Amino acid sequence: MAEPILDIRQLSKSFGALKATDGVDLDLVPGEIHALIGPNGAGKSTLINQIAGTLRPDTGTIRFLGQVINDLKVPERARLGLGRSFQISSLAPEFSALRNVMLAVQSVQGSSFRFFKPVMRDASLIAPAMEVLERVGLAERARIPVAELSHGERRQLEIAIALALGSRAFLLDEPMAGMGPEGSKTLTGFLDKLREEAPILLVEHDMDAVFALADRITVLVYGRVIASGKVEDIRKDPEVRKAYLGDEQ
Amino acid sequence: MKKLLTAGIVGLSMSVSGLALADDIKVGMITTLSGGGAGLGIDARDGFLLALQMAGADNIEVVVEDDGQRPELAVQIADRMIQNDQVNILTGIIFSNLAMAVVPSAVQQDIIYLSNNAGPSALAGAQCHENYFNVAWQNDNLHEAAGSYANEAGYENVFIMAPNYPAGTDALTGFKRFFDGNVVNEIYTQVGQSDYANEISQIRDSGADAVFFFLPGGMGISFMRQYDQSEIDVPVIGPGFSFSQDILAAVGPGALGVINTSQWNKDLDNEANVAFVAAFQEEYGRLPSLYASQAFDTANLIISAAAKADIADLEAFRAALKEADFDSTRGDFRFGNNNHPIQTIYVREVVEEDGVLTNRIIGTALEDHQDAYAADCSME
Amino acid sequence: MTMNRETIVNISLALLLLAIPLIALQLNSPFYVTLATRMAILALAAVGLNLALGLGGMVSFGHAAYFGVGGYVAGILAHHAFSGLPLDFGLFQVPGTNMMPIIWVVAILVSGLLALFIGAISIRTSGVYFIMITLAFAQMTYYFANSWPAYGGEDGLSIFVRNQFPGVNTLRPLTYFFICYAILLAALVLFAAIRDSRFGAALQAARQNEVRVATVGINANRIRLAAFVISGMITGLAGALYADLNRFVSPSMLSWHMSGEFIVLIILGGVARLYGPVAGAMLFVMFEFLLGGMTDRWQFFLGLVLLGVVLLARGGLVGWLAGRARHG
Amino acid sequence: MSIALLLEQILNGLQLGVMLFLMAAGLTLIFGVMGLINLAHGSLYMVGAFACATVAAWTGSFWLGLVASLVAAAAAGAIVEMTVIRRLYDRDHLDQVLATFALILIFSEGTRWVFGSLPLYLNIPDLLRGTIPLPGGGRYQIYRIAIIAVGVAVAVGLWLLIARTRLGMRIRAGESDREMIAALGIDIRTLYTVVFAIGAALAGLAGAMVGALQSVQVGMGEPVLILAFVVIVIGGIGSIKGALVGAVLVGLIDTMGRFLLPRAFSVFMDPSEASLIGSAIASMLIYMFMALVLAFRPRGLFATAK
Repeated sequence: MAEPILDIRQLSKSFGALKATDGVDLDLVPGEIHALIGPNGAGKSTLINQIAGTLRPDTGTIRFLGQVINDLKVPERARLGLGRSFQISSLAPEFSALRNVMLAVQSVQGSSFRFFKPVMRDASLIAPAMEVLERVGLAERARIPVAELSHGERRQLEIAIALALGSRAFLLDEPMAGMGPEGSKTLTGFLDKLREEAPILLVEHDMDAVFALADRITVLVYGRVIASGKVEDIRKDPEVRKAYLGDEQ
Repeated sequence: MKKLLTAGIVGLSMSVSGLALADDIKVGMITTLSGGGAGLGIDARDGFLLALQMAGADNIEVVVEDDGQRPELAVQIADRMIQNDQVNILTGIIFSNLAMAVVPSAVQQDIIYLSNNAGPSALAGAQCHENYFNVAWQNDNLHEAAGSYANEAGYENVFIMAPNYPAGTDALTGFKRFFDGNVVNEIYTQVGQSDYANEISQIRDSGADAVFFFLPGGMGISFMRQYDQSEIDVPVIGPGFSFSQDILAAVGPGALGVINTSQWNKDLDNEANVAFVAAFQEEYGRLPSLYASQAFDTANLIISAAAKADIADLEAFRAALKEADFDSTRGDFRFGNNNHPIQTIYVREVVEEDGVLTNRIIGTALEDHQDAYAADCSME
Repeated sequence: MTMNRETIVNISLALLLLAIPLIALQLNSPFYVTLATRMAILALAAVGLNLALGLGGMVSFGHAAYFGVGGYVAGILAHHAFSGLPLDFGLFQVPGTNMMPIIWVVAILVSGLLALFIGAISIRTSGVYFIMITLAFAQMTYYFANSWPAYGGEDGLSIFVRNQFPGVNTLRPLTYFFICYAILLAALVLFAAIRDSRFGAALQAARQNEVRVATVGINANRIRLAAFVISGMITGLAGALYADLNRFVSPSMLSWHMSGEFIVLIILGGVARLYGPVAGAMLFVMFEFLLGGMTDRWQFFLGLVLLGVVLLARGGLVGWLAGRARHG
Repeated sequence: MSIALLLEQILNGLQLGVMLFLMAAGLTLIFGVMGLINLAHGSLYMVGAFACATVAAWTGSFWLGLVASLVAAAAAGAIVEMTVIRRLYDRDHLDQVLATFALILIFSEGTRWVFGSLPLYLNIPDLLRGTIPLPGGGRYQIYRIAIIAVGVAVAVGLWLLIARTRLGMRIRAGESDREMIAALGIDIRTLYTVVFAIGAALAGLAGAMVGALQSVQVGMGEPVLILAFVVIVIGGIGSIKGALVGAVLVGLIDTMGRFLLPRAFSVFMDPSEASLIGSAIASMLIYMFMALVLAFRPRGLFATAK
């Protein structure tokens, strides 16, 4: 197996008496989609938040591209190449799709303290942003304010932003949520190609999508990893069936 | 053309009234008619207009505006009166901070400013100006008189207190300039403060044999009421304006017997004053205050100068003003080199007459008193 | 660039403001020149606030602090120029000056430093806390100016003769209007440039969605602090001009009513709109002058109008004239 | 400095603190339950004072005036809530600030219209006139002690109301989750009006009690309002306990600062200078304290979880 891009060891986080993350080991290698599944309240979002940097773990290490990133803040992790999309769509609603992506491009260029050049006449921002929008199939909707985009389009846009950030790994939190079957299908096809750009840690409830896309699956219950491995192994794992897939037999 | 026409009309009215000699005089009166200090401004306005009415001076036109006790508003009004209404004379301002905002730039623009109340030390000394006349006092005058009275009364340990602003420091400096005894504590309160529990506790503990305070307007009323409620028997001395007619009713019985200093009182026995007090009561149905008397004098000063000189000839008009050839309600009145009054300051006591609290003169504090800043003024 | 509706509204407003004093002189009522100057200066102060409040979503209820400090810089430097005594900082001494350009630079620097200090503490908070903290800091400067014995305390400080600008006579009301008007236009150009720049993009994005800004790797608080400082600087410059207009500074320039008025100007004109502050200041000063001339109770009616604007007519005058704002 | 003086000053600080608590409790309750920032709270203080002064002048009874202050302020609060405030709950803070700023203008000018510009004066009731001796030889005004007692009673009453009653249960539910209490079938509109009226009544009570010490005039609520905001920011917005602790701290720090700073400075300065500079710094002291608290605890001493 290739060297992991993201490597998590013995990560734990408690809220009072509740162990939301309990000694989790997890890694992400180039070219794969690694799905993180589990029932509601299993601690998936808590785990993603610790990786992205919005929550601090109590113990354990998070290594990204070989570097321990426990002490880095969200913007710093983002600049290292950790791209994230949110469970609840998180974009600048008054801006167009294009300007949302341009913000990411501008951050990559490390140049937010420029006060005079108008961004809408700045080819060094617009060109890369349009290129990314084309790749996610949003080029035609580039000038539409986010508030007027459909749910699926916003998901695509979030991924476009992550792409524009030049992310070396993606953390996708329920990208299929709230999408119709048509949208899910398009997005599945898109994610399938995206893994070649950078590996994806995918949190998803849509099991069809998970089984169609994932190379590996990790199952989280009450903050603990109860199983982890190839898709077929997980499908067969009796403990997973019992705890999660609701197989009572 | 318009100017000519006006002159013609004035010429006509001159022969009728026998008063007006020349151009009409336009007076802008900026005074405080709303907010905590409104009582002072209302008395000033009424006293001023009463004098014009009594003299039948219809060659003097007055525009009155409320400054709301806000300096920036006073400045705007002054600009408007100078630029739009083209007034020749400004007057009316009650509070020193508003005067400091308006007066220096107004007198630079060849406007005559006659102060009927505020007398900040800055304008009496090095910054005195030939276009600025103070018909009331220099702010320190009454405090100096209070210091002198405290000596006479035999007080050795006095607790002194004023708000933390220039007129407040001037007040305490003025008191100390004449007081020979020991100041046990000197306190500066906040401007606009309404609760004096803190200071009253310190007075109770100080062992002083008198308290001198300068707290103008509502501050003084609040202090005196709270002081009365706190049942301390240390006697209080204040400047006359803390016990003037307009606020005595609000202070209530706590004011009875308080000694204060003033250059005027309604029982001063001179012809001008007797006529003024009677006319004021007749016209407005209340006793006149210090502020009314000062504004009344101010208006009479303008009338006296207008009878001698044309406002268009500024130099002559200034000279006429400086002569102060009018009958003051204070009796003797003349200007010093810095255009501030040289006058006698009396000691008054708050008494009850016919169920109304008022003041009675019980002695003289300082005779023919001139302010301490006159020497710094380069005018002759 | 094609002219959209907002551009037309903006140009009309700019021309209207320019026309007021010119017409006033024709009618021989020079006071209207002073009135128009007041409009320009208040608009400038509100342009400053609009940067923080409109673009950055930082509801500062304490911008009077920068306005007043700018005013005091003008007052104090002029005071020392007049008296001939230098300002004594113990270790070194600085002479006073009555040259406007120097005064402006100092006013901008000093108010910027104050904004840096206040902003550094306040920006850590958000929502109501931010409103209250900026208010409380402004109150602190108010009480400081009020009770510090040097420079007049509550009495304020007079500038005996208006400060000077090389080559022109600032004592002429029209000349001074042109100076203020030119600075206002310059500030509007700066505002537009910042709004359309990368910095402006990050600032506006931080207002819309703070999490998003962090996730793309931008430190929102640093952007905000920078915007807050620039905002304070512009308002501080306006304060220096205001002091010279009135030839007087006092703690009332620092009062919370002043801070409230700046917010009112922006809302009346239109939040985050380039010419919102200009429209707001023109409306406000006109309202004050016309209604104030008719009734002493004008503030009562101002209250009713404000309430109506907030409850019914969001978007202000520019919003009403030019329709909803657009972001490219 | 004697013990008696120190004791008197502590009582002065407590009295100021208690008065601020009456204001701050309403503000923080309204913010906690409705998420609304109400600048017009000072106007309700003024309404209470004017109602008390007017009724006391008519009837000659301070006590009837006190009742009138509660009724008038609560009624004014309820009316304002139903006509204006209700439309602001879903708005951002900017709109709330502006609309309630407009209400201040309307209240202040309206009151001036009706009552004129001159202040009214309200006398302390005979029952509470005079002073009582303190240990160490000092004396203290009975009326001020009564104010402290009322403040303590209100604090206890509020605690009982919130901890023990159905209304309190609803208030607590409203604080944590507006949707939940709607789901519980509570009429949220009425609840909000009641909470607003309670806050207003407390402000009116404070205004009436202080009116008898000072004077009753337009604009009297504004300095108190700003102090009350400092109090709730220090205490943590939304927390009644925070309001109490913050109010007492602010009252004591302000009183002690004014009293002790000039004395402290006079150790190494001319007494006149010391008094000037001491009182200048004392006037900023609580704002410095607030900045200090916020530098370490950006959400105040008793921040609510939200």
